[in-house]
Amino acid sequence: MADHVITTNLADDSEAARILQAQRRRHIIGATIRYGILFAVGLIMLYPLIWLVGASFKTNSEIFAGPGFIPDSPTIAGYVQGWQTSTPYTFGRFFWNTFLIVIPKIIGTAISCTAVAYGFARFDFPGKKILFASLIATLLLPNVVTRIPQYLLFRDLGWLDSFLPLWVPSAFAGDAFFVFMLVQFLRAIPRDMEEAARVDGASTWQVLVFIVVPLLTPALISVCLFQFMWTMNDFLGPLIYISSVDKFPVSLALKLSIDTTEAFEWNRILAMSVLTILPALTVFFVAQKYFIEGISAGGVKG
Amino acid sequence: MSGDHRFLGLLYLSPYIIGLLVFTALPFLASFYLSFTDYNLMSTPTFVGIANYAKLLTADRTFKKSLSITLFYVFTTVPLKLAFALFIAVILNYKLKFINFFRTAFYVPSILGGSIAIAVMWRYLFADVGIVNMALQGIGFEPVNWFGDPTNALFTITLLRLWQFGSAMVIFLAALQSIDKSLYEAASIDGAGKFATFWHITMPLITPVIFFNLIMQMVQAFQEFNGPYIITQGGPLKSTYLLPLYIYEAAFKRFDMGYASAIAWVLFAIIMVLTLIAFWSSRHWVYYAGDKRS
Amino acid sequence: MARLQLRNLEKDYGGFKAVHGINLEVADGEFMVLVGPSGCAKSTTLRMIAGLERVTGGEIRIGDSLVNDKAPGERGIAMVFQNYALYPHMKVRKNLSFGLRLKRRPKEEIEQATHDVSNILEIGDYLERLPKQLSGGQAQRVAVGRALIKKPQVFLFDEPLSNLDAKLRASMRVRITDLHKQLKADGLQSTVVYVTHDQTEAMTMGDRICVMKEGRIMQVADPVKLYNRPANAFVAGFIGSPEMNLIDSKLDGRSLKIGGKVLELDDEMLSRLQPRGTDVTLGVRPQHFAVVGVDVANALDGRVSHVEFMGHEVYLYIRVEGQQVIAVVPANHYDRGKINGDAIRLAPQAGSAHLFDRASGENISLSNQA
Amino acid sequence: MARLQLRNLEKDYGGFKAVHGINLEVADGEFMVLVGPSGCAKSTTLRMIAGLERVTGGEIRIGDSLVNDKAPGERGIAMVFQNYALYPHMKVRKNLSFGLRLKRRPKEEIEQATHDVSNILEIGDYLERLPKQLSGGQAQRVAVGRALIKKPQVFLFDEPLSNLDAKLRASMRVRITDLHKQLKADGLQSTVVYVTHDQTEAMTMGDRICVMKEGRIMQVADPVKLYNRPANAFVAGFIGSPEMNLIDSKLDGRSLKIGGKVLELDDEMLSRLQPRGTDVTLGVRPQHFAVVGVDVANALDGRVSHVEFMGHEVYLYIRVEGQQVIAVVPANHYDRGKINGDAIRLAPQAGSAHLFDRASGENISLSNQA
Amino acid sequence: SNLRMSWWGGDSRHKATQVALKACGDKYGHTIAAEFTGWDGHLEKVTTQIAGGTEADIMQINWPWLPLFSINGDGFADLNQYKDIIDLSQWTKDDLAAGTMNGKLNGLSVSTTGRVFMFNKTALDKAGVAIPKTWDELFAAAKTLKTKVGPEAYPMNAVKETAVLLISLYTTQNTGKDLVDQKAKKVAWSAEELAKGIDFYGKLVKEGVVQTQKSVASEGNLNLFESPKWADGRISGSYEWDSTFSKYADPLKGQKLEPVSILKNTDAKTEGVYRKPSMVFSISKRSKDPKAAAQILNCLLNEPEGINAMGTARGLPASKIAAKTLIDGGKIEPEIVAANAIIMNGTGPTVSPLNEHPEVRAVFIDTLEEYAYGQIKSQEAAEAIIDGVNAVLKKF
Ligand SMILES: Nc1ncnc2c1ncn2[C@@H]1O[C@H](COP(=O)(O)OP(=O)(O)OP(=O)(O)O)[C@@H](O)[C@H]1O
Ligand SMILES: Nc1ncnc2c1ncn2[C@@H]1O[C@H](COP(=O)(O)OP(=O)(O)OP(=O)(O)O)[C@@H](O)[C@H]1O
Ligand SMILES: [Mg+2]
Ligand SMILES: [Mg+2]
Repeated sequence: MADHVITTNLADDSEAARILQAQRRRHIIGATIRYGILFAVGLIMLYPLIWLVGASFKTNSEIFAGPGFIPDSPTIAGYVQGWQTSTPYTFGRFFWNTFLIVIPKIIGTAISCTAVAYGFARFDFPGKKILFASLIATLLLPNVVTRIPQYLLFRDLGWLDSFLPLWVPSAFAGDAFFVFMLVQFLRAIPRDMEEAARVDGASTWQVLVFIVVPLLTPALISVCLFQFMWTMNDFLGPLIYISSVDKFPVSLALKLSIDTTEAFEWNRILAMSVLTILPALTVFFVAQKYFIEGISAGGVKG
Repeated sequence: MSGDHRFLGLLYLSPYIIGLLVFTALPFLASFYLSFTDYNLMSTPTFVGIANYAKLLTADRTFKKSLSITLFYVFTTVPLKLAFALFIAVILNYKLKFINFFRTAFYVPSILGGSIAIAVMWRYLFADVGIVNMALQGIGFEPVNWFGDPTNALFTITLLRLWQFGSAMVIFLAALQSIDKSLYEAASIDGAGKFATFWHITMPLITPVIFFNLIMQMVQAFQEFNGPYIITQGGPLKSTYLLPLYIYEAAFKRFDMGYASAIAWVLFAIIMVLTLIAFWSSRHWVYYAGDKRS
Repeated sequence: MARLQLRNLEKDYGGFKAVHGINLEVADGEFMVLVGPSGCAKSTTLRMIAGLERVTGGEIRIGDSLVNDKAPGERGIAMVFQNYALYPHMKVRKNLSFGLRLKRRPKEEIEQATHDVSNILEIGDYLERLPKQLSGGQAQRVAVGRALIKKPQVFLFDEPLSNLDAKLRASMRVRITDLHKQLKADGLQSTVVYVTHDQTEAMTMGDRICVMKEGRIMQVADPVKLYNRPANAFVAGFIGSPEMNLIDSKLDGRSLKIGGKVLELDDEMLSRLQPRGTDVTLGVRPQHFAVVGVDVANALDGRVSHVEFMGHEVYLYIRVEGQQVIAVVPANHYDRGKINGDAIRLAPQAGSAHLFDRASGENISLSNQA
Repeated sequence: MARLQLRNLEKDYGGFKAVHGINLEVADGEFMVLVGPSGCAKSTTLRMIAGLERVTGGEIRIGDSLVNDKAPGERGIAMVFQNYALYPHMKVRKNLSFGLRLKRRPKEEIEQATHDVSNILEIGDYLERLPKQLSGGQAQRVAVGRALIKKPQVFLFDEPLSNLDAKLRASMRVRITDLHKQLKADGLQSTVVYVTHDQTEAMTMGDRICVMKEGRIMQVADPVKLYNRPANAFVAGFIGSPEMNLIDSKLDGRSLKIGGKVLELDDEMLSRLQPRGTDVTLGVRPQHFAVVGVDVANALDGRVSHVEFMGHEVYLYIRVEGQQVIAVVPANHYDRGKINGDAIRLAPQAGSAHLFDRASGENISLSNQA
Repeated sequence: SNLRMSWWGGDSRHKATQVALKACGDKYGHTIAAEFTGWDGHLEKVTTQIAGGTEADIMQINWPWLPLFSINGDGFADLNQYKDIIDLSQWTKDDLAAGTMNGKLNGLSVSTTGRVFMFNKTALDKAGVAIPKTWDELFAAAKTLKTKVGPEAYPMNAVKETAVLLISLYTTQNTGKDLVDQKAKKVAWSAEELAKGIDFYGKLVKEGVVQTQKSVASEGNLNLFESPKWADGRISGSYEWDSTFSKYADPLKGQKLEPVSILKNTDAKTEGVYRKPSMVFSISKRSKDPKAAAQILNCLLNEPEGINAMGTARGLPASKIAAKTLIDGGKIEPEIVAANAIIMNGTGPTVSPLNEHPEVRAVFIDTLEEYAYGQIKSQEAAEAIIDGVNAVLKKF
């Protein structure tokens, strides 16, 4: 072996060692600053959540007595009373109703938005630009003013006091945001796999089901999560379209007893808020890997 | 796919097209029509031509004030939020331990954002004896009158939005991670420091997502409703009276749906124009990598 | 029957004409390589055959049936993509059998086929892996397997080796041609259209090579003929490494003027020459230059500008009358350090030079041999 | 002074030791190529020199000053990246001048420098283009220009040609070495460290070549020596194309046993042999096999399994005693169709064979020449 | 037949009303679907339903909404048509008038409510302050509190609506007139009169009787009953709806809250009590079976099944028989009875529902806020309010 043994001189060696040490120190300081910022910001971010959970175990009078989140005398009264509700139904019923809305809505959204995004991203056809523009335009108009006309529409369809108005439009790719998002994702995915499947004998529909959907899974998880959270939180829609209490979803049930001219029990409301957020949080924690990767993978490449 | 029939794509769009025709187009056009009417919700709308718009643009002082507040809000909140989201994303882009924890922590507020409990809590955080003021006093500042002072109140709403920077951050993070590391290395060999690298390399390369986030955040900010509605009720002195709140009150407090529609369409036009300007200007500042095939 | 025919095939990308009515016939069992510089529409042509790109003019026939309007899956073709395009969410086994499963073949048949193919390609050990767990070469074989399992009438390959490193590329090259021969020997249909821009692949793999340029076919021939008797300057320059020296010259009766130099044409050359005009291009492969002493007449003087040592041979970059010329000489004949900048004298080997018409690029020194 | 010295340089990637204390000295103005298989730490070494990777042990000196702790921008180096790493959002002009602008040099100076560099590299026409509007070769030249404009003491290249197609690679190779010579002639500092895994580049470009393997240096020598006198089996196999045939054999006094065959060693070989044990590897370059008739003694019998036509030469893949052997023979001697599957007899050329100790890999047939 | 009834409210109201509906439904053989929500969004819901013609048969309507939905009296069924079913004699003429729009009885007052003063007796006692009976005593109480307890002690609370009503009260006391002159469709007060009222509010602030708007707002727009300052007695008095008495009493925890008759000065022309139906029950004009709805309405308000089930979920009932039944049955806390008595016995001009028209309120509150923030003088404020209110009134 051809070696180049250069006799190393000791002074140089110690100089190099000193430099190494200094580098290590700088490295540690930099890391400390970064972690410091992150933890501080992280705490600020999470504080409200922590407070919310803590406060839901407080008594009513304590909730507004100080900014801390540890209850002096913890109570689960909020949960017990909240669960019972003032209606003939327990909160469980309202959760059930929510799922009756959320499940078809999510499924419908996932299916329709995927198909539509596929259509936009992978095909050329006359009128594509205009249709895409209409998609964006629907994002821009404040929906306060379309509420009444929409109500009249659903009245004429005979859908009032049913869950239909709450999920059917979404099942027809009514949530432009998701379509837009999925189109962006699809644009970032190379088409070769789909072409390979076409050559393998798949119809475009089979390509969508067997190839595109699996590839889109992370993005679809994000879509479902968003839709899930938004639907859980949506209050005005159910308020207007649902009249019968037995059909209330949780978002509405949460506000059921808040009459601003009357005292109401915050710990009960907070307790139920916690329960309401819980499914979304659970889903998020379980799916967070896919969720964030999903967004990352698709990125928004121009 | 390119080998297929010209109209096959429309087949996949059919859910959207049906939905558009059945559920979206009618209410959309109806509201446009209503903006030319006098409609109090009880009686049938009567056509009044451009009267609503005329009044709106000439005689309505509240509209002017609300519009200027809205513009101010949008033009402060959006850049702040984008900057903050970007800042944190840049930090998270370093190889870090607990990265999942941080990403989750920073993302959680975006999930909770819609909950009323949060709005209620916000009122509490920024109260005169709230935790924010306590913290300020703790580090030697005067407490701030957040909700009572017209110059501050809007800021609390801005902060509520900033707090929900997570979704924008995640998108930035994705973009940052897709930047070719060798560009940073090339820059460091060219003698660029951290700041120069960020300014000359990172920023230009993520302009597409800055642009995307800009549009999305702008659209959202222009439609900000919950914050002022729940937290400040538009006050004090209408300093948080954003246009969506005004539209809402015109429609459901004053039962002037025609007028509300007119405001909404003016707002629509403004967002549209700004979006178009953004799209147009993007040619000059957004760098698209652009793929070769169509 | 798995003959493939392209008749006046055209492709118009909304205004931009990528393929200008090409005609090509690939015989049953033939290994046809499409080669040409980037952007010459190799992929476009292949994708039209596959049905991935709409045909805007002409016909494609596979085994005599017109397939212009058939879906890709119904054409009896299989395709291997440049980056393999394996389905990332399916294990190798599923990747292989996807096509058969789509056709709802019986389970046993699918298993048998998977087994057979993985035996042939020696990928049996990876059947339960995901594509991302494969190395480049393994992934490449799976991609071939996915095509093979369908027993297609025509195989299409789009630069399947270009993502591999040089060593692997060399060994995969051998594997694919061996596989083709083996299939043929087994009596299986195996008409192949193979796209590459690498002329080494083209030369070593193809039964015939179709050289394309800007959406047109320049020559279709077997490798030896293509190498020895290029139809035009383009093909001559494209095939061979280092590329053929193309030297601007003037034809003047029996002699060739190159700058100030004059080269007498020998009888052999004159016998095959069919001159069109005086502006011609002399084509001599680098390997066909001999370095000669001053005593040899009819040679070109130049100056070495650059030398590349390649182990067993040396590339000499020489400036002759303002034009760059390359000569390849055995390494043991030359002393690297010395020659750089030196004067040198080159003589084209008899019988191996070509003359091309400058305007059309056509080889005007072929005719008599045809 | 732009000598570059690495002393006991180490790199530890949190537990995984990528570089095991290497020592290397690159003289002022020298063109040093680092070559080796993927993962052998070529890039890591280069990046430590550049300051992009923290040094975890040992020293780096550029022009005698210790630079371990200096920022990349302060080391007086310039680097050309594998994918060029051109700033995609800046026009070529800005790409070139970015470093100077950061240093707030006067406008005229920047313009002059840009002008000079674009003249040298002939990229003046593209100054107003974005990188994505450049072809591979153009982009490559811009990347070099960006390095050049800084007048660095040391140039670093990390596989700058690997993204180019074969033709372009060949011409860029020439361009870069010419440029290096020109700069040297102009009296400019131009010490170069050039990383590649392509042995053709290594052979043709380097004044000296440093062959690496798994974070260690295997041999540092000039190309001719490396090719003709590889220090070990690794270097022998790595350098040369197609690679040297390494045939397992047993040394038995004056003869070599290969499977059932026996090969007598000639005197020349015996004179340089310094045997260590009986397990040896016979190394013969494909070009150094002669195809001989049955009458020739001392040759190996085999069967051709595959033939590749390469234009002026043919690669024969031959199975000899269960081992794969490649021989390269001139194309005009062989008829392609016939030979496949045929028996063949190969004789190593006298004086060109090597013997390596099987255990250590060391070349045991060099010693007397040293 | 099948009917629907909609209302908003809190838990106790939801429970009580459902029981009452069941009882009354059983009695008349109707089934009544209950549609109830919290306060938030209820107006939108009803509005949307009315715009869509899908409102419930029986609706709980906020009194100020009457002119919004039915300025001509044709927004709801005219209950006069069902006087053989509903015993209208249980209501006072005032109550019926309050529910009448354009001569049509659009809603039946469910309960009468009004603003009363309430003081935290415990807190005032501690400072040695007697419960004020006049404005002057209120000012004096403020002075004493400041010295005895500290600068953070206030004997009264006035923000937003409460401030408006305090000013209205003072001005009504001075002029003997309500803000709205319903006949003339304009403001009854002159600018000077209103300005005086506003100055009075200014004085309340300046002398530390009430907190500044700015400092109230800084607390985060909390309701008074959520405020720690109220709970611990630093704010020891307010001017609130009598029906909400318990809500303010509850957080005090052992301290005694006392309803107090209207404060006034000796030269007041009237007590100026602000009295109104808290809410009305209306029947949809589109009801398929308005007679059945009327039966249920009468049952809820006038018949023992409804009365006993409903209890005081909507305050002390306006229906005489209901009030009597409950008081006799001891179902009402004495403080609420006392507070209500103050309202019922007080004197004052009839209050127009237009006082609480959202736009009228908005103009008043917004302009007052500008005054409170020192942006305009009281005279300007008064003029602005009068102009603004007149502009709204013109539409009716
Ligand atoms: N979808 C398209 N729309 C418009 N032009 C296209 C499209 N696809 C390809 N082209 C153009 O058609 C020509 C042929 O492209 P093609 O991809 O077939 O070339 P290629 O020979 O495969 O090149 P490469 O070796 O780079 O793969 C090119 O000029 C290309 O720019
Ligand atoms: N950041 C890192 N962390 C851990 N290991 C690393 C890192 N970077 C490189 N390595 C490892 O160090 C070794 C040397 O890598 P390096 O990139 O220097 O090889 P190379 O010779 O440049 O290979 P190639 O020819 O593929 O570019 C490899 O085994 C690699 O896996
Ligand atoms: Mg191609
Ligand atoms: Mg490398």
